[in-house]
Amino acid sequence: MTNSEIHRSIEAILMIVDEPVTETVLATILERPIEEVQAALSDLVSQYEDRGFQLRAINGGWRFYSHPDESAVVEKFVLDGQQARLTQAALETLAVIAYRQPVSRARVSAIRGVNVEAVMKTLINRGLIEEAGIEGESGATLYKTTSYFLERLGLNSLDDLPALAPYLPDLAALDEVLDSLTD
Amino acid sequence: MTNSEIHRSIEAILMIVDEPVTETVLATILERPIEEVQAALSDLVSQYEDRGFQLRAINGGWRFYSHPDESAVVEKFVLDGQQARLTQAALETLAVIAYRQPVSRARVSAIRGVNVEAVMKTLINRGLIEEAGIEGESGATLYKTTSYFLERLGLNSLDDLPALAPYLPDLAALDEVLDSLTD
Amino acid sequence: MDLIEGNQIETEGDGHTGGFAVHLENFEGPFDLLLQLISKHKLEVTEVALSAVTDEFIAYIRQLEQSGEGWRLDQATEFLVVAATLLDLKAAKLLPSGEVEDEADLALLEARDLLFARLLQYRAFKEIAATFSERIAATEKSFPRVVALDPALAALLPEVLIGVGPERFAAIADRVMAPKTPPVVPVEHIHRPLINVADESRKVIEFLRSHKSMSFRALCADADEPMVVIARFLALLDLYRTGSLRFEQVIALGELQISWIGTESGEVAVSDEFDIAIAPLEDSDELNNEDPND
Repeated sequence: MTNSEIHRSIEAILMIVDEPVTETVLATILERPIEEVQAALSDLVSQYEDRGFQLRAINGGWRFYSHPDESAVVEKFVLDGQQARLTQAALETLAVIAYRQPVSRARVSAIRGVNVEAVMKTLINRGLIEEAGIEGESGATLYKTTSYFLERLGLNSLDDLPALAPYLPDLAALDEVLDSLTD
Repeated sequence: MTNSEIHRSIEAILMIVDEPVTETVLATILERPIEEVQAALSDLVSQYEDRGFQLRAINGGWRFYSHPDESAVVEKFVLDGQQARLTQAALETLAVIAYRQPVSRARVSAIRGVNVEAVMKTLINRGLIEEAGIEGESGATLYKTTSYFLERLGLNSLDDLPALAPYLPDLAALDEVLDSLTD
Repeated sequence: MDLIEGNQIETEGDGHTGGFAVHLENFEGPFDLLLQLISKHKLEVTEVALSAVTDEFIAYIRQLEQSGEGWRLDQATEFLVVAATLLDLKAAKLLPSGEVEDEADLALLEARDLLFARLLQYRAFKEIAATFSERIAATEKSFPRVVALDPALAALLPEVLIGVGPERFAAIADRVMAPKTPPVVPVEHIHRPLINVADESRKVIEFLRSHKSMSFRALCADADEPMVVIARFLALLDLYRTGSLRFEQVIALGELQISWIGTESGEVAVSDEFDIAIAPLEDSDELNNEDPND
């Protein structure tokens, strides 16, 4: 096990934080190039493979998590309120917004083929989506996913969303023409 | 390294707790004899010898801490980083306490929908909230904001806190019904 | 029919819809399979009798109802979405190409292909939604380390920066303390009291006879729920059919003006075709199934 100074420093810092820490902050504090910090973090991730905890990057920052395998035992300690499950309609609407953001409600409705107003309100209410400005021509409100969305899905960034491509070749071009048909 | 199931479970639990956990509690949760838990803890202590964190027993309870050797870098992180600023979680928790005081931790937790233990301790350690007696029936400790909080927010008294918009409980439900009709 | 056999295994592998099968002249099999064939260009959508598919689906739902299984809401919803897509698809295929403004777009992609794509798009998001659900479940199994700032370290810190002013602080409190409404399927409409079109017809006749001419808005001014508005609209259509009134609408979506040209008094035959014998439930569903344009 090669646990050099930079590894130890990162471990020590991440042990005292209450929210994720970015690679940039770590690099600044440790006065090391960001590449070195990234390499050390990825070393640590593999060093912990066999442990009851993990180091994970979610929403752009790193912190310690309990290992998913130990959820049963950890849940005995965590008395958080059960998070309500999302309905199928909410999940599908969320999926469309995640991949088409920023996107207007009308657009989401057109893709889903049903009125999505109530579902989108629920998603806003649950902190999973938020307003993202106004569409130029139509004046329609646009929506995007929040950082809480990334947290809930355990994603580091939107780039980590599974690719839609295998299902939908050449979608961007199709969308525009589809819109012209549904107008 | 022999990292058996009991080791992993202990690591997972201790990684997510803020308060030290006693051997007895661990033994109960894991349904193992206390001797086994003690042996596992002492294994872990030696496994971490080379790391930036430690497992230490303080007042009869076990908890992860940063390694004392790394105190310089940890202090630098706290002073240098964004730590002077309140995190989003801290800000939201403080807002609930400010408008619901005196209030118990359980109540704040219920409103926020997450465990607020660590965040509330941070707020205490930063001098923004303090204890305010005991709730009659439940015996739970109540909390209120401090005069330092008012000072930092630039207010003379709690009466100067802006009033919250009156909440209309039936509005959201009504909206959903209306939405369902326009489908 | 050989096409269908070729795809049978795939469908069974999917195994989620299962229930509803269609029986058409040129196709017989599960609804899901019909979609697959169309999306794989193995069946021409214009050759599918959608009305027949719809009739079969309604029959299927009725059969479920009678068998005591009750409504399969998931299947009904999925059917509606897919049927709407098929209808769009078919419409675009049948309509003259003048409907699309940009000829270049059409040259690029046939309308048919576009709508296949739309169908695929819907299905793709449906599949992705399943992965979302898995990811959320997986994330919930891990818990983050969240620890309080050590008092010793807190003592080192300079003044706290709250970072927001009082107004913003209040807005945060507002947002955080707003009750979180769990996602629910509104069911209020299921228990809506029966609205009787025949009764509403009588009220409409009475109104129009006394006012001679009035706007639809005024006619529905006292309606306390949307079903009353719908019932009165149906009543108007029915009275129009009997030649008792005249509609006037100057601009599209503008005010709808109704003038009474029927008899001044006496009984006007009121249709009860929209109403059903009093049944405990599903009254509004029955009403929706009626086509007022017939």
